[in-house]
Amino acid sequence: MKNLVKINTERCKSCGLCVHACPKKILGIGEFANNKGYYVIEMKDQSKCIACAFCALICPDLVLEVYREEKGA
Amino acid sequence: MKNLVKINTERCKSCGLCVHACPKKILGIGEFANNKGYYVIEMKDQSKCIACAFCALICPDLVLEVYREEKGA
Amino acid sequence: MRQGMALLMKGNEAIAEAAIQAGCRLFYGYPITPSTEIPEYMAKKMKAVGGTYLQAESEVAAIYMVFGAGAVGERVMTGTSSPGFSLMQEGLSYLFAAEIPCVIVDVMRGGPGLGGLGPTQADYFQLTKGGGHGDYHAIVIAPSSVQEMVNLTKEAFDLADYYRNLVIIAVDGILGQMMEPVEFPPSEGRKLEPKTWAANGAEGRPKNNVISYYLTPELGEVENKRWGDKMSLIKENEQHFVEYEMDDADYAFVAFGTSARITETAVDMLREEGIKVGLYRPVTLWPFPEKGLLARVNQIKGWMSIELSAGQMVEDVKLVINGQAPVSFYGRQGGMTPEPEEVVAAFKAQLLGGAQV
Amino acid sequence: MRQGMALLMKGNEAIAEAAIQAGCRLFYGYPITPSTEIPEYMAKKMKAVGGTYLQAESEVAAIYMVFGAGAVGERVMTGTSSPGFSLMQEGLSYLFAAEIPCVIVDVMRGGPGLGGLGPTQADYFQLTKGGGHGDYHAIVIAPSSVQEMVNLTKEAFDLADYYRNLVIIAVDGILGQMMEPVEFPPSEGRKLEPKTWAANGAEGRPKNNVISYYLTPELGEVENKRWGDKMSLIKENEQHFVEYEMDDADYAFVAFGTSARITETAVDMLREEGIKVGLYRPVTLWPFPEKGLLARVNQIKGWMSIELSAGQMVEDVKLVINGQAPVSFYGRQGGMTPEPEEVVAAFKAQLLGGAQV
Amino acid sequence: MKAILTKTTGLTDRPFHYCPGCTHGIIHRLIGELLEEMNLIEKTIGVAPVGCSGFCEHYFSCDMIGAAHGRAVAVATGAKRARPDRFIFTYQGDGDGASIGLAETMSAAARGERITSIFVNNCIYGMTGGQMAPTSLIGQKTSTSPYGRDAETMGYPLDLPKVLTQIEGAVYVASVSVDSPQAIKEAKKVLRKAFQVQLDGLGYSFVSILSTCPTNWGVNPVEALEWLQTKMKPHFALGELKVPVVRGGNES
Amino acid sequence: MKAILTKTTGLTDRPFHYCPGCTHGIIHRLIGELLEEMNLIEKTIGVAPVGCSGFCEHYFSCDMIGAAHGRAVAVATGAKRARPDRFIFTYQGDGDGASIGLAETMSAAARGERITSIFVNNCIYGMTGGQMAPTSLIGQKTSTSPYGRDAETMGYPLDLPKVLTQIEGAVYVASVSVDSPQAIKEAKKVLRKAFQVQLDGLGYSFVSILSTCPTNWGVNPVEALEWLQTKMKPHFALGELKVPVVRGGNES
Amino acid sequence: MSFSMTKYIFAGFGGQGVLFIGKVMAQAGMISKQQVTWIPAYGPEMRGGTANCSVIISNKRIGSPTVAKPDIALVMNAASYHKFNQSVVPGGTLYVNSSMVPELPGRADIRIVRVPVNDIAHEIGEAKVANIVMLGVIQAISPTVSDDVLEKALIELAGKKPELAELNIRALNAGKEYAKSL
Amino acid sequence: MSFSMTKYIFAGFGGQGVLFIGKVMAQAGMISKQQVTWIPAYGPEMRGGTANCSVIISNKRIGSPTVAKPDIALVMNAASYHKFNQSVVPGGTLYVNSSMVPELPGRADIRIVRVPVNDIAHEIGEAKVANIVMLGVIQAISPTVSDDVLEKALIELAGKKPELAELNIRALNAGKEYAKSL
Ligand SMILES: Cc1ncc(C[n+]2csc(CCOP(=O)(O)OP(=O)(O)O)c2C)c(N)n1
Ligand SMILES: Cc1ncc(C[n+]2csc(CCOP(=O)(O)OP(=O)(O)O)c2C)c(N)n1
Ligand code: SF4
Ligand code: SF4
Ligand code: SF4
Ligand code: SF4
Ligand code: SF4
Ligand code: SF4
Ligand SMILES: [Mg+2]
Ligand SMILES: [Mg+2]
Repeated sequence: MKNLVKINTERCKSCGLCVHACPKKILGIGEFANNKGYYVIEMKDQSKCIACAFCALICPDLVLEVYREEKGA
Repeated sequence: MKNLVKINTERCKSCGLCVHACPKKILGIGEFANNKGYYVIEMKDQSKCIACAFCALICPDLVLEVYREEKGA
Repeated sequence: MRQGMALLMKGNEAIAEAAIQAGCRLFYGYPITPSTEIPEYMAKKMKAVGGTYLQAESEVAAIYMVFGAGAVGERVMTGTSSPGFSLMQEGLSYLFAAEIPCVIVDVMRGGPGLGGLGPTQADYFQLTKGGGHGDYHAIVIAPSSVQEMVNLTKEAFDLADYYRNLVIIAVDGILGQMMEPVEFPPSEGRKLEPKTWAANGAEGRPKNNVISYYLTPELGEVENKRWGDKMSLIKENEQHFVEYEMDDADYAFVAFGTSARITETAVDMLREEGIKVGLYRPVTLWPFPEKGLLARVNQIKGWMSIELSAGQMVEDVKLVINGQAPVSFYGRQGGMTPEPEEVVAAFKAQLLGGAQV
Repeated sequence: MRQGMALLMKGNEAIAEAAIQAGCRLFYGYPITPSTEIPEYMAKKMKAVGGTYLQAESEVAAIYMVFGAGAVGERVMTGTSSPGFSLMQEGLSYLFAAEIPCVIVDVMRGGPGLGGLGPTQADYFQLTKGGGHGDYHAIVIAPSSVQEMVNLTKEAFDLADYYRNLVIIAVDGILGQMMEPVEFPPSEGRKLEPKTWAANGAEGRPKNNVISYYLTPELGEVENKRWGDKMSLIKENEQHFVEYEMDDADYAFVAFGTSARITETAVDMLREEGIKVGLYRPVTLWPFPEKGLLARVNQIKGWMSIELSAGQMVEDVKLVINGQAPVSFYGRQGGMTPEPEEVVAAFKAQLLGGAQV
Repeated sequence: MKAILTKTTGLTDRPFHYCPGCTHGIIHRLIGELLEEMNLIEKTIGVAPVGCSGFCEHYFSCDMIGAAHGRAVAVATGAKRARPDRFIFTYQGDGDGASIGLAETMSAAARGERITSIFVNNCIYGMTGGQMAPTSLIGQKTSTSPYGRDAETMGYPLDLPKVLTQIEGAVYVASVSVDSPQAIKEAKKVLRKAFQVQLDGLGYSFVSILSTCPTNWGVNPVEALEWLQTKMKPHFALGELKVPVVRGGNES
Repeated sequence: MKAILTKTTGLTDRPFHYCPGCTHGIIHRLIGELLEEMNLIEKTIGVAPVGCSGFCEHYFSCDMIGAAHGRAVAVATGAKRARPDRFIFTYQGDGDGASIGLAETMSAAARGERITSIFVNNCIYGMTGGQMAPTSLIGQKTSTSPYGRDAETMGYPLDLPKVLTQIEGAVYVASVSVDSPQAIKEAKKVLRKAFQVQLDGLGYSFVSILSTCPTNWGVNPVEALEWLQTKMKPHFALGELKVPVVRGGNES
Repeated sequence: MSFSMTKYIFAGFGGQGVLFIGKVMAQAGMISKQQVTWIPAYGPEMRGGTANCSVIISNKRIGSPTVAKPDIALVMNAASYHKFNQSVVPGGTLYVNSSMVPELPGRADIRIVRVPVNDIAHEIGEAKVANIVMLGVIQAISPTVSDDVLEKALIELAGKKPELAELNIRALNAGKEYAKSL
Repeated sequence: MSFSMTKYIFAGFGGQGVLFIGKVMAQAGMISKQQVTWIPAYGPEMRGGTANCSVIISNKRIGSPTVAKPDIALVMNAASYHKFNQSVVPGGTLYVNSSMVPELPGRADIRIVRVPVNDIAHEIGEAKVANIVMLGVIQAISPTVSDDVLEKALIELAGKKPELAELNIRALNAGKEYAKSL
């Protein structure tokens, strides 16, 4: 299935909690630094995402939004 | 037996707690007022006193001292 | 309350009744002699008008309960006496910075420390120079009779709302405890803006924050300047005083509250001796009524401040007179009050004798 | 502590170290920026010298822990910043009345309210006029460099013991946070009486009570008079100030703490322009050093107070000058500090231009 | 003659200023007797509150410090840390210790301060003329609860000793009363243990004593004893609520 | 696409000022979500403390009042008595609620104030740079316990929720944490109940939330979660410690 | 109308009702359209200590409300006698409760009226109205308000307790009666 | 000896160690018997917010310790660049962390030195010594103290961690090296 994790990079503080929480280990700290100077999170393999929203649940900075593809959409 | 209850009348405030506490009911508020204007406690029958010191225990104002006659004194 | 007809009432009770008539429905306080009749009266009377008396766990809690009620836009009051007032100093500074309207009564007693229960005016500095931290002033009102306690208490709530500033009613223990005949005439009150700033639930409007901090020094300076402008405005508009026998006076006393009452009698006695003396009575301690004093500077040969303290208001008098005439002082402390005869004697010794404090 | 050789130290740490060297073995406090390095230093260093750092549950508790330790006759200190200092006002009044020696540090920050963390001097009134209730004064000391923070902290403990009076060390956030080289020379200290009044256990002597109340107004007046005499004595003996370029000055600034440092540079700049100006720096804020000012009254054509506030000390300057010369003011607020150039400009506009605040 | 009960040297000769029948006086005597019996008079520093007992500096024979209202425990803490070799007690009313001084009491307990607090609970603010206290009973009429304390708006009486048992540093917590000669003897036993706990350096010891206020309860002194027995006792946990796990508690 | 978790309208768009990985942000989100879900945004007045969360006025979409350090509960009390129709919560740190504000917390509980306190316990004073808190653990090194907290001289960590269970007016008392997605879901459930207790007018509701302070604990954000799990959890009573005897508690 | 001002001090120990009779006088003064002030003062004791109040009744504005030199002083116990005996203005009157204050060498320049009010109250059967008895004596000897105004004041202050008012008025009259014997 | 005073501002976001290198400069100034002051300043954020310190090194008594117009400013991130770029005195030098601050139209009246300190630090293998690298560049281009004094300061501040001192000195030299290429 194709789910979506939206990333608001400017709010990311590179804390790594989402990386730690993701059961699929598909999130990682990337190379790109935002204006605050934080190397922001990036999605390594969206296709593996099960939309469990653990990442968004544990993200302290409202960086992540999680969407699941509707059946038969 | 002959016991003694010493009364420091100037400290008495006529509260009546000793009268209430005395098992022998031999204490009472008298006719004489001290300089503070309180009608002070008086011993009505020293001979009945068993020196239990209930009166002195409950007196809030250190008015009373209780002595017991020593055996064979 | 039987409107319109005279009642014999304690000053503290009169303040409480006047507050209720001014629409104050919330009183948070902690008992302390000689102010306790205020909470006691509120505890008795608030129920009938659907108001709330709540006994706080301390004066610190009380002043922050006032903070909360004021922040949501309701009329609220507390009352205390010197030591309790000292505990409220952080709160007063916060109330000013958050621009929360409220009325606080300080029924001054003997200090410093636990002191005694007698009447004093020794909290003057604390009241007028800001007993709390930072650049701020409360509006400070000093009635000198029970009737004035009624009238000025009602005015206090209007002033607080009008300027979004805390107002303190400062009386000594005698005024708080004294009974005098008093009336409660129905009063108009000022035109007031709705409290659109209040944090009372963001129904159909953007959210409101009522806060007392700033995130940078730059913003801090902007805020302080804005507060400074407000204080200047209050200084301009709200200097109040009463003159007694001042028009043809050569010398003048300055006194407030109970010491003004005593001094008034001293003025009568001196006048009987043919000495032209008057009394200048500040009704607002902050803003200190400079204008009225300045208007008399060229007329008055010598000033004398009479206080129930070691001499505190006398500094404000000196600041206004600024060396243009001698300013002397006589006072009693620790709960003692001077007799008119003493005031007369002090006046003769210091001003007629030319001596100066 | 490597005696005799220079160290780079924050002002707050320097105060703490100096206190320990002055024999203070008890520190009770509650953390607050920008004073927190003081408790932190104490927590680290007291252990080694067998002393005690105890974190109180609040500033109210802290000041009364100080009260307890001082009452038993030990050297004790607390440190805080403006909001915390406001919470201590009742305690200060009690400490004065009970005549308990102790040292309190107020590292002033932006007010009123929660305000901000920037440096200010806006607690001046609260510090010097008695932020608490009643007629009292703390001895208030205002260092203007880290080295002075060391020297005056040691002196503070002697003053407190000598007069049985609370002593407050007042600095702004910059002085607390700033690092400068500093030395800790061994110091003599005053001759002090044994504390026979202390409530430390009545072994082989009549009991002692350390209290702050009086049972009647008559006694209250006696006590207040006695305290008044003590304060007069302190006023007589302990006015301290430092002059910079005053001897041939036509105009003079008055400033303390960080604003004095800034003003010193302004003086240099004006002198380069050939304008004869000096700096009068109060080291004691209470007693305010009137004597030194009075000695210059006939010499100085105009005074200007420079403060990190809306203008508070300027009132004390005016009270001394008493109209004999213009007294003006320039200040910044909310955590901002003026640049020397601003001070120069303000001076020219207000005093050379003849304008007056 | 054998002295059964005579005046203790733990108290001065100054007459008490308390109202007739006020049991503050009884509690004073018990403390004075213990100071004498335990040989503590010369090594004790007492801390007085603000309240009716605010002048007790003049009654106890030991050195005394007068605290501000609610701050006795903080003052005692400051003194004890300065002089750990001294025996230090606070004497406080229920308003002093359970309202304005609540944070001080709880925090000192949490720190396990080696001091002893004697908490005199009369369900009222006596000194100031009978206002509601945190301990006032539901329905109790006071000058600031003229229609009776109502739980809905004024909350419930605070049973401070019960709360303190939950705090690790509070090692001895007891609640007694002085409404009869027997109760008075029991109160003295408990006070002795509390003192011993401090002397043994075990932690914070706290004794609550139910006491009367005939004046503000509006009853006579004897009725006041009954009021205490019938109205107060049912609402407060009584007895030794917490004793040290180690030695100290079972001494006497 | 079906939204599984998206930004709530209970929070503004202003980025948080918290340190990377600080769980204050998670707790903010839970509150924001509940305000939205329970339809409370427009009838809520939140009270902010002084502490790291002292600027949260800018994050919640409801009206907010900024209290002084330790006084949030008093401010909330004043506001609630003025506007009983409003939903009022306090957001406080452990220093704010269990040290300087301890008397306010306990007294509001005793009065059964109809307010909800959210107590964020990170065993440290975060805002001021990591000093010891009343909740700091034995042995914990902080800037004012540089050699580790020592029970003998600094006392024991205060478990405030446990103490509050002893107070009649505190009708809902719970202690949760936010160290995992599961825990976060549980925390939200508990917060919802606490809110409901207030809406039902049952009394004071108090929720303690164990939270991290990577910065002052000196560990990275992920290690901080472990620190919370292994070090903090064993020392504090967890779960719903007290629920209303009447309805309100078992709703969700 | 000429300027008239009367200053009172009523003193005794707590519970003797001296503050109350001061209040009655003030109330009566107010009813008769005079200016009045009433100020209480307490000793340090909780109860049984000394208490007193200062009352001024005047037909013009009252400046200083404090009373250092009363025209009329009432002392219900020995302590109060010693405290205020010297302060009465020459030509003034000192009312003394002779049931509690022993005969003492008094001042020649003031009138001293000794009344055994406790005993009189005893006869009435209500010890606690001794203060009202003394008020009656004062009213008989140096009145500042009319008799009916004073009774009106007593009734007003009795509030919703007519039986109390009735008792007080009996005591008042007993006092007036006794005054005749002086 | 002539009067010389150098004013510095070191700015960046928290964690970039700008306060530390300011301290190093102050320490070095003190070691070389100069007057010095060091003042920190923080933004409202808890971490990751901006931080900066003002340092003055002078051979005569320092009056005002505040620095509005630095002779030398160091900016480690874009925010700091925008905050301080304008404040440098004409003729002064602005050191810019080019790893984090994009090339921007700069002032003509000051010297702007751009150094990719993060990348250089990366090469050394310790991201967190980027600040020391920049210190090396400053020392190479506009020294106020001698090289060995600066190293002495670094060693003193490393306290009991020789390995840290060693690392820092490596970073310092890397900075000096890079400066040659400028
Ligand atoms: C800061 C402060 N607030 C209030 C008071 C007034 N006050 C004195 S004692 C007291 C309470 C007395 O009650 P309690 O502590 O129960 O002692 P009790 O008199 O009943 O023995 C109060 C409110 C004060 N002196 N100081
Ligand atoms: C009266 C007062 N005292 C002290 C402070 C300083 N201060 C601000 S927040 C705080 C404690 C912060 O700790 P906590 O309440 O646990 O919140 P956290 O930052 O850990 O979330 C202190 C001591 C203050 N602002 N006001
Ligand atoms: S939703 Fe679940 S699986 Fe997808 S990224 Fe987030 S945590 Fe990983
Ligand atoms: S948890 Fe949030 S802030 Fe932290 S790294 Fe992931 S996205 Fe960024
Ligand atoms: S000792 Fe006992 S018997 Fe004797 S008087 Fe006292 S109470 Fe009565
Ligand atoms: S108990 Fe004491 S004070 Fe009361 S009546 Fe008896 S002796 Fe007098
Ligand atoms: S008021 Fe109550 S507590 Fe106070 S002394 Fe009188 S009876 Fe005792
Ligand atoms: S200091 Fe601690 S509590 Fe504060 S924001 Fe940073 S991590 Fe969070
Ligand atoms: Mg009580
Ligand atoms: Mg915390």
